[in-house]
Amino acid sequence: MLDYMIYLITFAAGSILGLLYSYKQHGEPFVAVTKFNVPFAIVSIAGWVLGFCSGNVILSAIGFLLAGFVMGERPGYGRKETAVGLIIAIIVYVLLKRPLCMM
Amino acid sequence: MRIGALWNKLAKPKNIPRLFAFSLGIILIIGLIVPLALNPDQLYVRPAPQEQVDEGLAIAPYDRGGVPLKEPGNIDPQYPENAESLGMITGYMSPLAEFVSSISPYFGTSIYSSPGGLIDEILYYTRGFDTILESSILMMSFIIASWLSINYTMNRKNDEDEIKKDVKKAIDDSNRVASHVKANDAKARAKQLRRDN
Amino acid sequence: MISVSLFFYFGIFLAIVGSIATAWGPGVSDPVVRTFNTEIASIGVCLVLLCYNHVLALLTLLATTVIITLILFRAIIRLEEMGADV
Amino acid sequence: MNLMAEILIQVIIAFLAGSLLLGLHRKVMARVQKRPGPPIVQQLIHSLKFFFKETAFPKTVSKVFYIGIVFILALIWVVGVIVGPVAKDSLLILFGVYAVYKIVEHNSGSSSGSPYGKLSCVRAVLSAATELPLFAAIVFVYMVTGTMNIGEIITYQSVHGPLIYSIPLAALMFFMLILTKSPYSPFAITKDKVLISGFETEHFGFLRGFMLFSEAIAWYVLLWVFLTIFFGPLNAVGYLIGMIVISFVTGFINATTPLLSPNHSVMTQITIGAICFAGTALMIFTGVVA
Amino acid sequence: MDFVTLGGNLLGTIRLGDIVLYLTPFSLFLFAVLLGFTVLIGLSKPETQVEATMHYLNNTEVKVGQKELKQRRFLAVICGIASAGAMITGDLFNFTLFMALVGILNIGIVSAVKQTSVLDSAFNYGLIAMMCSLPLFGGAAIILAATGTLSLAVLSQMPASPMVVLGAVLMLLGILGESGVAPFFASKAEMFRTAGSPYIVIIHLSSLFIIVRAVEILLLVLW
Amino acid sequence: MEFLVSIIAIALMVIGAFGVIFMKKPLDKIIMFDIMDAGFVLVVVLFKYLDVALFAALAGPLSTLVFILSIVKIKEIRTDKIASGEAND
Amino acid sequence: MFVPQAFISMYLPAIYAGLIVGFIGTMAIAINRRELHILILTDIVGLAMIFVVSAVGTDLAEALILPGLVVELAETLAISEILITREMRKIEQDPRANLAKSSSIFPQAFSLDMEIMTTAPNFIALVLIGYGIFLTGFTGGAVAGGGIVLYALSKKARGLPVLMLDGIAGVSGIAWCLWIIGFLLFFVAPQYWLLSLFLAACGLLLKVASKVGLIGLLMREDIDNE
Repeated sequence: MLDYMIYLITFAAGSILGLLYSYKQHGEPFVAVTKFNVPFAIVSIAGWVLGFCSGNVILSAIGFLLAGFVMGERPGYGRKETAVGLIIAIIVYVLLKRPLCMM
Repeated sequence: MRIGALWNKLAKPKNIPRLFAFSLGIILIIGLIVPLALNPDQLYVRPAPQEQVDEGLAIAPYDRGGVPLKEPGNIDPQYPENAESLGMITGYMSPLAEFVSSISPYFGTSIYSSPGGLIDEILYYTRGFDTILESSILMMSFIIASWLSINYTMNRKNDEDEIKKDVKKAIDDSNRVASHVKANDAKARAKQLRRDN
Repeated sequence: MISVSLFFYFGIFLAIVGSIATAWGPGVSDPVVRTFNTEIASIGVCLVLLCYNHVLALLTLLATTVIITLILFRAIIRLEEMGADV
Repeated sequence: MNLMAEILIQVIIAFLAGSLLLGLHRKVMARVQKRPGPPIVQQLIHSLKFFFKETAFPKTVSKVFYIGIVFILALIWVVGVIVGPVAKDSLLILFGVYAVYKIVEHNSGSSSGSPYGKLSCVRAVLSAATELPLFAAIVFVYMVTGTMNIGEIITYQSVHGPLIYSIPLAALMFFMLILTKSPYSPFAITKDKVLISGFETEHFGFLRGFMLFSEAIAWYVLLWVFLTIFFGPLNAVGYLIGMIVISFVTGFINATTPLLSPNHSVMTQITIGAICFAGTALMIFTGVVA
Repeated sequence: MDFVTLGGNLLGTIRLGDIVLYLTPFSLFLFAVLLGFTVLIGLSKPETQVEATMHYLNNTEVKVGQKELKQRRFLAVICGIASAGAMITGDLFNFTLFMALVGILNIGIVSAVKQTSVLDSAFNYGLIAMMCSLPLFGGAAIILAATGTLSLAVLSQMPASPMVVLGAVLMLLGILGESGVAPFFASKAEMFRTAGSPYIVIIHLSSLFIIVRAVEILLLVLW
Repeated sequence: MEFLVSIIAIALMVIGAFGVIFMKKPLDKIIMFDIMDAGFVLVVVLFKYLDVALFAALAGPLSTLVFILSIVKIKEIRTDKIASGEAND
Repeated sequence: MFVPQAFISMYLPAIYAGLIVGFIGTMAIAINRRELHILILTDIVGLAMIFVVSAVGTDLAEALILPGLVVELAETLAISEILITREMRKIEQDPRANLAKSSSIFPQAFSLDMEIMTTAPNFIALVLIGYGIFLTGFTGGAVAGGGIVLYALSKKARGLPVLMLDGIAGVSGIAWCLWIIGFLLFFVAPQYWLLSLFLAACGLLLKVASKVGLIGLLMREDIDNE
């Protein structure tokens, strides 16, 4: 169970960091952002893929930290990036799992 | 009727005992159609009614055999291994009870229920914990009732007539005190006057 | 020999009659009458206990019936005296 | 791994996961109502934040209970974690834990002396009715599986398939309980906004922190028990998906339904419980359930 | 079913003649919680209850005499001990007696208050508690007649007959009434609208725990 | 002999019971209650429990006393109420 | 040992009678609106309980009835007292609406000259108390308590004797302790069973009798002459 606790802690820490960071960046009142932020999307994809598919506690923990960082941004930011990251991670997970099952 | 109105009726405390009584009555009536029969394999079995009286035994309906203080009587508890001196009380009779049993054969109940005897065995020994609870129930409800009556329902300090009487007495008292004070005043003044002169 | 079952069934009869009288008898809107009618049922129960040879229970029932009646009458009197409508 | 470490880890997991799920719940409700809503991590930050706030004690409180009850609340759900995820012991003990939780809800309302807390306390008594569907659900689980031990229920399910297929109405009853315990639920009469925050109104500072802490654990444990006894042996991902789905569903229901008046809420739960009870009993005795 | 499937391993027994108290993890948990609460009740002071005044903005304090609070504390502590006992008892009739004791104490705790709505509810609850003697004792007696025993350890090994089911249903109704859950909730809820929260909590605590324990007992009897 | 006494006892109890139910005046009811009690004592004697009969015989007057006291008091309260004009019946 | 045939054949009529009496009582409660009447009718429900319990027809059944009776008595006392309190509180909070001219919150004295009140009670009370002491236990307590009630009723003194009540409460508390000690002694040291038997029996007698006697003191306020 220890690994799950580590994942949860890193994810929460990442979210908090992301929140702090995005408040520092954007001080204005709520706006629904339509722009797609590419660097954050890359971070998100990297995070979710690492988190789901690495199979290593430390790598997964880092992955969840990154994923949490994007997902935890203040409302209106980081939604699309998270969605893209999550979808790609699931696809990668399924692709990786299939051969494993066959073996 | 709309179900909401029905639910609102259930929220009034006054209707609850009646609702409870109604549902209890329904279950009791359902009980009439359930096949009921006494299981003959019971604990603490007693002989058929009037059998012992007709035999003319001195301690009529409660004779379960056994010699006082020597041989345990014939009773049948759930866990005999938990009761070491089982049946000894069944055979025991206090001196007073011995005396009564020697003068008349018709006082079996009283003889047997004076300390010792079958029912005492059950009440104090094999099922003693029940009796603790029952006497506590009695004690608690008497505590409640007597507390209420001493402090409220019988408390004459709240009674109007009594208060009126008290007020009257208090007025009288204060009048008397006032007159005393006045008299003392007059006396003191007289003394003062005398000294001045 | 006396017939135990005669008194047994009579006791049951008396208990049922007494309870019906308590519930719907004539003049039961007066609490005093209602309390009186419970006595009939309790005599019926006494007979049944006698037939079962529960003699000590019978003694206790006799004593408690008197005391319960006393308590109920006390409540009735106090409430009437107060003029409370319950 | 030794037992103490296991308990500690499970409690931390329960707290973090519960907080995040509650945050998700809040977010879902906000999105349904076309609001942006706070970030998901907000619930967790809140609970942590309260531990560092200044604590004030109202003048009217009954000191021992006012403070003690909060610790009892936290303790009782830690026991819940121990009995549930850690030891997989008897379901009846979890039932007892839930009963104590109701008591705590009641007493933290009344021990503050505030009129709002008092009202919440009275409503907590009313809502003791939610115990009954829970009891019925547990009894049906017992009737089908023949055991009260959570571990044995899991093994039963791994052989016979998840219980949700055989006694769906019992699962519905249990789900009602979860719905009742979720924030802003139509049945959450103790936390009606008429009563400010219900029984928590007068609890400030670290006391409120403990309350939020145990609420998160409670949410986690309830979801865990529901998933475990009705959905059979699951792995971590299964639990994760299940919990997120249930949080979504309850959030959606809560966002779209109004709060019921206290006695209607109680009677609705009882009525649904009774219908489910009768239905499941019928299913069992007519042999639909093997 | 026996104790082990329901409450966990049997940790020990206390033998008092025919009445044997059983300790399982389940009953011990309930017992310990009740005793803990009882200790807290004995130690704690009551809160000052504040009530909002109708039509005005100020609050009024509900005053309760010191003597009355002492009485309440006494009854509450006894109630805690009684319900703790009900958690570990292993005898059907003994359990019903514990319930009767808890019922009368619940009424007693609120009997001296001034609010008439509270007294009204206490009286109505008292009526139910009195009627409960029929389903509780009667149900136990019917089970006794059908099986010939009152000990839960023996009862749990016996198959259920329709008569036992009738007795169990009667007992269930008695338990529902005595502990005031729905649909009989209204009789008890109003009783909590008074000051003295430490003493009042035991009313709720005892009734909830008795339900929890009753579930176990009914399962033992029926299966 | 025993059969005869049984019949007498039952007759007394029946008369007493229906008397208590159907008599109008409270004092008549008390008398009828005593008749019923007498029948009951007879049954107890028939069952040969003399000590119980002794107690039943003592409890009879006791309850009669309670009845009389309360009925007199209630009557007084009711007449008072009618005299002061607040009760119409 | 098995239950005799007589009891087995008596079981069905007895339990049916119990169910019917209970049904009548509960239905009467269900259709009645006035609370005092419901209180009186619960007595009938209690009688039904005695039927059902006694139908088992063993010594155990009798041992279960005995305390059940006392419990009924106790609950009736407490609940009637609460009813009176409630009505008094109602009047107290709104005197104009409820209290009419000829009514009074507190019991008033009334004049009644009964020969029997001066002569009979002392004798009957003496016999009852003596017999109760001989019986001991629950039954003895109830019997002796009846005697004390009668004695207290016949005394001509008004005003609640709080000191005496306190004394009685103290006596019954001590008696309860005696009973507990006796009970524990039975299990801890069975060789002293005679001592513990007497402790238990006499403790219970004192307890029940003193508590029941208290009713007499309360009653004296209500139905007694000046």
